Amino acid sequence: MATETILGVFAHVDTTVRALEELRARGYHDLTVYTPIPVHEIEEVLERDRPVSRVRLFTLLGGLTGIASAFLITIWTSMVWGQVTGGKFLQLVPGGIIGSSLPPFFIIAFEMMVLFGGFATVIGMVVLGRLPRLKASASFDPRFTNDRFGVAVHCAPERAAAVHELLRTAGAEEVKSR
Amino acid sequence: MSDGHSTPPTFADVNRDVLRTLEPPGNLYFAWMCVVALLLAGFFFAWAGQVWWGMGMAGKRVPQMWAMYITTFVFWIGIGHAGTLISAILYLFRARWRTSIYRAAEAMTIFAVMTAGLFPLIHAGRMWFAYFLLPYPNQRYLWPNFRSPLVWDVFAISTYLSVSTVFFIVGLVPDIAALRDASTGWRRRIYAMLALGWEGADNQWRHYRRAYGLLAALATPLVLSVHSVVSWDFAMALVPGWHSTLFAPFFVDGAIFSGFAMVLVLGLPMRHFFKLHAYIQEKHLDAMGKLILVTGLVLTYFYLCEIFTSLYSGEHIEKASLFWKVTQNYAWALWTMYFCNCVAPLVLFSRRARTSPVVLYVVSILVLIGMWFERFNIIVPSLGHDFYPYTWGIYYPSPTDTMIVIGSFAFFFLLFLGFIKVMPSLSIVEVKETIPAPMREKAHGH
Amino acid sequence: MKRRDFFKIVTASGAAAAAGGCQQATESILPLVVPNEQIVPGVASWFATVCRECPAGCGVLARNREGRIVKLEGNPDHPVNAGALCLRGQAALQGLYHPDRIAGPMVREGSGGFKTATWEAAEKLVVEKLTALRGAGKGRAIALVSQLESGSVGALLDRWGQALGARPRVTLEPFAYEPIRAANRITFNRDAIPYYAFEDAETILSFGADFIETWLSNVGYARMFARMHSFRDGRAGTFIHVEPRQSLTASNADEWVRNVPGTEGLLALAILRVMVDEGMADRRFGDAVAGVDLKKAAETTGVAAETIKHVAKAFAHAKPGLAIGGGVAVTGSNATETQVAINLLNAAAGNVGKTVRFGPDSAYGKITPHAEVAALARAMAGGEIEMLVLGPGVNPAFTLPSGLKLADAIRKVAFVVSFANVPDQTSELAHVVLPATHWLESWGDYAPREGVLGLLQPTMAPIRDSRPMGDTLLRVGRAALGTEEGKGPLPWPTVEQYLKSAWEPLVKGDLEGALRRGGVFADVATAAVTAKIAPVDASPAKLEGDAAGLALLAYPSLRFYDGRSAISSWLQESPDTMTQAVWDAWVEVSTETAQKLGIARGDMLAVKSPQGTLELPAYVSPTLHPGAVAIPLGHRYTPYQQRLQYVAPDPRSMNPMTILPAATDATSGALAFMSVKVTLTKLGTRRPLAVLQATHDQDDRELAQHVDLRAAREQALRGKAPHEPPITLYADKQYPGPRWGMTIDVDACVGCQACVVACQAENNVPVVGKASAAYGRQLHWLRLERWAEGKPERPTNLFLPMLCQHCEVAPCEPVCPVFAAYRTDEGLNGQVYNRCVGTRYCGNNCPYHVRRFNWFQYEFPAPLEVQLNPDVTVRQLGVMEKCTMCVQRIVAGKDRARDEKRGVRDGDIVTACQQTCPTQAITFGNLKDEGSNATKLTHSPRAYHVLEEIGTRPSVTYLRKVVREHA
Amino acid sequence: MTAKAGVGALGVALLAILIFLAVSSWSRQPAVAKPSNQPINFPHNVHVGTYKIDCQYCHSEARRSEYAGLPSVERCMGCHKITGAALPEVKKLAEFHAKKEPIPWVRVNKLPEFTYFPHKAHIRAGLKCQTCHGPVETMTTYAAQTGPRLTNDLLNLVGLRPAPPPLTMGWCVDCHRKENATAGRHAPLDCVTCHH
Repeated sequence: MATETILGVFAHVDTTVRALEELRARGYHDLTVYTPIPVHEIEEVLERDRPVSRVRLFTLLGGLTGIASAFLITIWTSMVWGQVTGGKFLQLVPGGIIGSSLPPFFIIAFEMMVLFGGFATVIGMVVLGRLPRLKASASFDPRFTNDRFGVAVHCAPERAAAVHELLRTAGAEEVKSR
Repeated sequence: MSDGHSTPPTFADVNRDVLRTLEPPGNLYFAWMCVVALLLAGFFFAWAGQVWWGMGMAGKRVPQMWAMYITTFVFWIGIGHAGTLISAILYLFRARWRTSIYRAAEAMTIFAVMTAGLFPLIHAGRMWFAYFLLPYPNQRYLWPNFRSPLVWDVFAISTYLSVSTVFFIVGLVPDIAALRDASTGWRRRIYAMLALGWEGADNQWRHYRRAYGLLAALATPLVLSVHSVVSWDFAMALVPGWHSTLFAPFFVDGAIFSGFAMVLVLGLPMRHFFKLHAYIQEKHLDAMGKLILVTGLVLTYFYLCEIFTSLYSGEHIEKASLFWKVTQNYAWALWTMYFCNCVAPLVLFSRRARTSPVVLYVVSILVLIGMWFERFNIIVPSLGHDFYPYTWGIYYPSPTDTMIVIGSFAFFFLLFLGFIKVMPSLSIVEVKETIPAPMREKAHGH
Repeated sequence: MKRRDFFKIVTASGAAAAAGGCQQATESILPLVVPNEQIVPGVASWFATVCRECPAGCGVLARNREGRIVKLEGNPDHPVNAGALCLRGQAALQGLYHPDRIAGPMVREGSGGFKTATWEAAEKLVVEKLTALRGAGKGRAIALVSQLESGSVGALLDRWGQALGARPRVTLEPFAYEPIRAANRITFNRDAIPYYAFEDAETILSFGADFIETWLSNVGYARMFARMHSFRDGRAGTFIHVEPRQSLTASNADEWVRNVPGTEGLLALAILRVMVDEGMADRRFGDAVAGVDLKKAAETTGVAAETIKHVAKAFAHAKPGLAIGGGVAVTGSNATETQVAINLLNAAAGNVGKTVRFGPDSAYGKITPHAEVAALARAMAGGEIEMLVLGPGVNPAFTLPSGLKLADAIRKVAFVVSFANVPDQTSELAHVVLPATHWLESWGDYAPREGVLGLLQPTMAPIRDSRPMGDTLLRVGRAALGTEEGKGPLPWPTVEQYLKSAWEPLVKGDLEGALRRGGVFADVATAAVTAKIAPVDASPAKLEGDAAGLALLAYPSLRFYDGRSAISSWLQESPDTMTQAVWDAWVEVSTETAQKLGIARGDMLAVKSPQGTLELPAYVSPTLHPGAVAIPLGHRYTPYQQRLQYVAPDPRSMNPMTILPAATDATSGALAFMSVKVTLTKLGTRRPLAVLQATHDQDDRELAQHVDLRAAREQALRGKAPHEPPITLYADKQYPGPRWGMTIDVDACVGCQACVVACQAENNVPVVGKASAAYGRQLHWLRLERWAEGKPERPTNLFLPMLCQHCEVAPCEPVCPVFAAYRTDEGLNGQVYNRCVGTRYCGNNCPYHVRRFNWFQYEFPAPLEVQLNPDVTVRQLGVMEKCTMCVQRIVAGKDRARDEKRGVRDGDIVTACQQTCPTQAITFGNLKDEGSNATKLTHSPRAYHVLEEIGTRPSVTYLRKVVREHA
Repeated sequence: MTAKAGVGALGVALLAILIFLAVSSWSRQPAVAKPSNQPINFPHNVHVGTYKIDCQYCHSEARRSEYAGLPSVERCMGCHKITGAALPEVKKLAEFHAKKEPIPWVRVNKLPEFTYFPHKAHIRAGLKCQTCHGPVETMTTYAAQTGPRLTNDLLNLVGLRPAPPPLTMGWCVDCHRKENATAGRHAPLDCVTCHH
């Protein structure tokens, strides 16, 4: 069914928060809030019924992959053609590994963990944050990256008037339908 | 706004002031660029000569098979530490004063590491085979030697460069979005692309903050690891004066020390020319000053440890090496270092010094000189008087050496000067976070 | 022939040379038209011949690959050197392939320079001149000068001279040891230089005889010296050396006696006096020393009476001993008397016939006396000589004192023919140059001593348009005489035919065998002689010039002999062991003098004698006698003059001959090198010397170690304490096959540098030039260090050949990021050039600093590149290199063993340095084989490792030097 | 949007593969020169294939030397005085022989200068020449078909061309390892055996 988007532009944090509280109270949950900076008060309102961001999962997996691949490559390469350097070597014999000198490989492992972890984190952010978006969303307004706050409410057309009213009373400088 | 001390700036002011830094530069800027470009040309000329005629063009010899290249390499890696330290560690510690400088510091980090990254290539006798160091599958079944500190370097530095870059870019995204919305024409299109369509929607912020935190958490140990690994290039070797367990913390501290000095060397002029006194305030300078002072004192302590251990070791060769450094051909370099790194920072005990840009600037320059000489003193004199008396010798820098070392600074400044004119050298978002958010009822504000 | 390819590539583009190789130029490979039986491409064939770099006449084996000589080695069958070779012999190849070798005949146009000519044209000129002179009956106006040719070649030259009625041939050798001959005439009534049996002597008392550098036969005597002197199962001979300067030989002495220059004779007599007085010698010798008073002698000679006494004891108690004279001791105005005194010492101690053996007399005895050379010089100056023929290797304008005015004299000669094959100071004065073939390209023979005849055969085709001197002389001789081949006094078409016919009686049909052995060798019985005892004039040598001046000691150079070897860049760059200086001459000044005049090393000094001045950089030496200055002979800037390679040529002469007068030894008429006092003045300018060794002080690091003789004896009896295994966290490497190792006996090493040059020749080690060498960029894989211990003015010198130690726990290996340095399965420390990236980390981390880096793309100017060993890669710029323990020889040795279906035996593989070592100080072998010599030596009580405390566990074991109690 | 990302990722992956191929093939030492015209059109297939002449009859150095060697002109003439004397190519040979000139054969196989490859040891181990030099008995003019160049690698990759003996280090090592494992030989794997 068709939904309408009503955008309220605010100049102040407290007014924005008041609007959000109102909306939630009235049972409007399909909201998009635009802020130039992350604002605690606003987040508090929004985070109440949301799970923690899953980015950290990406990070964990990335890190583990890094460690694993590092140990894999270091140990495997010294197996396939292990040259003896400085009396140290890594050799597979029936009895197991002899002459092993593993400590240096931990350094590689650590670096690879950070590398993979880092990249995974960013990928996580991009994917979960629905980035990159190629064209601006309907309700976006350039001022939101400067000094204005925006609340976009997606609701059924028949309730639009009510939302208009609500946002204005909450203190929106300007309210428009998109 | 000439004086930002009276009334705190509003969000709009922040955007305006930061965007102002991106306005077309003046003649001074272009003059600077010309000097830099000239030096850079010399740098590439010297390098080409060295590749064509051989490493002999540089002043290396037996026993100093390493000299000014590795010195400068370590120097730049060190510089590259302050940025990520400020942006990651101080972020985790919620040190709010970092916000005004961290963007410039991060840029500095990346450019410093890029500069440093040139040196292993410049230094290699056959740089056209440098790719042998990468673990790539090849028909020879040959792999790099993962026991070699140089391979650790390859991993540590490439990781450091990529992670810091990622961190940097992530930090930039919302600001670029702001640029996009403030600019027009082709600039706008480019910024739009870089901004990845950032809108500051709640959903974006939510993952953004989390990711940023995690990156900071990853970067923090990385910062400490990288310079430790670099220090192991020396600590893992036998050379008297290198073979020391002290080196990892010693190098990390030195790196932070020199890093902050460089931040000031770059930050103070920016503050002056871009009139950013509202954002880089005296309390910031003061904090930086304190950090330099502390790291400087720690460094002094390490110097003492170094001397003590080699005296206490009872190792004839260790002692001989130490006495030679302190008294013989290279003594001047050693004492320069002691003065710049141990004595000069002491003035920062006074608050007036810490808040006076001029004093800070002078001290920072001295510290940078001192730290370059620290690396020089670790490498050249130690090698010059090591185990085998037959080959003891003195290293004389050749024109090629000098040109390349100077050129590396040109390379760095070229990148940095370019940066400050295309990207916000102050973080718009984080600066806004530090100033009170706009409220209608002031009573109810923070 | 793939190893040849890099010549093209290297010269084309440095970057793409040894390890680039991505580009592929099509190239052609040429098969032989008619297969040559002797030569299989890729397999070395060996030709025996005789080294003619000096009159010692050592046997040589030339290694021929694809028709070119790539390496020289001593001939093991030759009685003189028994397989060893000195550095000059090793470097002969540089003469053979010298870039400045004369390309073909040259004729001087009027007064101007040379222009190339055809052989016919050039020979025609000579023939015309000869016929003209003979026609005018002026045969005596023809003079023929050659180097010492003791065999059939000499006979041929004489015959040529007689046939044309020329003056008797003059053999020109600056170091002729005439006083020894003269003295032997006087004492033993025998005009000869005997064979000195070092090997049988218990004590050697040498008066200035530098037998490790140049004296008579340096390889042979160094070998024998090692046999008598180096420590073997508890026994070791004693060596006492008398010389005002600490020469290399002196530094090998157990006791070095520093005397006032020119007083050796008196010292010898004083020793004899003591022997007589203390009843250690026959009373009859009393009248010989009637006039000698010990106290006075002690004053004049500057040697303490006690020293004289105990030297006398040591010498007299030896059964038998041996006293020898040479070097500066017997080149003064009193040379003959000195040698007579030395003869008397031998007679008194009963050494004659035991260690002094007449019979196998040295070829030096056949050198034309200096009197005749002087006469010839006068004749030339007087215009009596109208045609002068100079054989190859004679360079009188350089090698004789300028006092003789020889250059001017030669200029007076109307027509000078030179057979030089490399331009030198004398050939520059010639009118016709007919380049003779190098001795490696020629037929010939040489008898270094009675009973030993070495045969020379061409080991390769001439690389330049040069012809054997003999052939040319035969041809022009016949033409001048108007006879044709087969008739007349000069019937032989070529010198080859002549020699083969001359050898027939000697080789008795087995020419092949003789050539393969390298000659015809027989033992000659010792002739009995009786000593005539007569008083000897004990007055010190008379020196011209400023009485207040310093005696000038001009001594033959270990590296260049009389200067004929100075054309070799290898020798220019192999350091003089005592000073460790390369590429330059110097004037050695005593510390006292230096302090007086405020001289530091490298300050330019003007050395002034009545004859003229010489400007040289100073080398301040704490050991030199304060009353003397010393300058090595034979230094000249010649390598690659035409290309001005390696060192900026200095117009100033470096040759002390230019300030020597034409002085002679009164009795024998021999040339006197120690004949003048000089004065020093500081010029204020500097010419820093390229000295490779930073310091001679070990700074208590015990790199070169020594042990007292008594202690060594005890240890030898007790045996070595078992070495506890090193502590390690990790398992040790197992060696499936052999494990190679090396031992170097510091006690046997005499510091002659032969190994250094041998290594350079074997392993394609480039020459870097003076500037680079001075800046620690020399590339020698093997270097010879001199470490001085004890009092600076009379130190104990230890010679330490330092090469890659092939450590078991090598510091260089783990730091290499690409496995270019690694440990091989046979215990070598491998270095893979084509994998090397050039981080130079290994070079820093090697505590011995034996790793060498290619700072530039080093050149091998044509045709020197032909000498490069095809089995060894030529390294590209930017790669690390170092001693490989001659891995190419290891590979070859294993290959040979596999052909014979057996394992590698001890002695199958001999490294280049070991092969050439005259004293056999170096032993290479399999350390897993308990029976191998190397392993046995590693168990010796004297065995130690350099810098053992670092824990690198080297595969190279050194044996401590054994020093005598009184040293 | 995600589809686009997928395409991008695929592109990146392909690019990576190409770069890897380029680098790795460039980093190999080309073992083989490009085919070129020989002064005499020598048909190996006739000599080896038809007349079954043993390789070492002509390349007689192979068993005793580092180099396989080329037959001396003398040896060629040994047969060709009579055999096929009328053939144009053989006439060329006769000319060279008459002029006592060597034949300027164009080199085909070439290992880099820093690689020491002794034919002797491999003949002693009973290796067939074809193992490294390919099916010589079928070649009209012996010139290596393919060297390890990028184009060839790609063609081999997609199976358009059978991979020839690449004469690359990895290939040598493979064989040495195989022989040691299966035939119980002691083929050396030490770097310095070939690189010294």
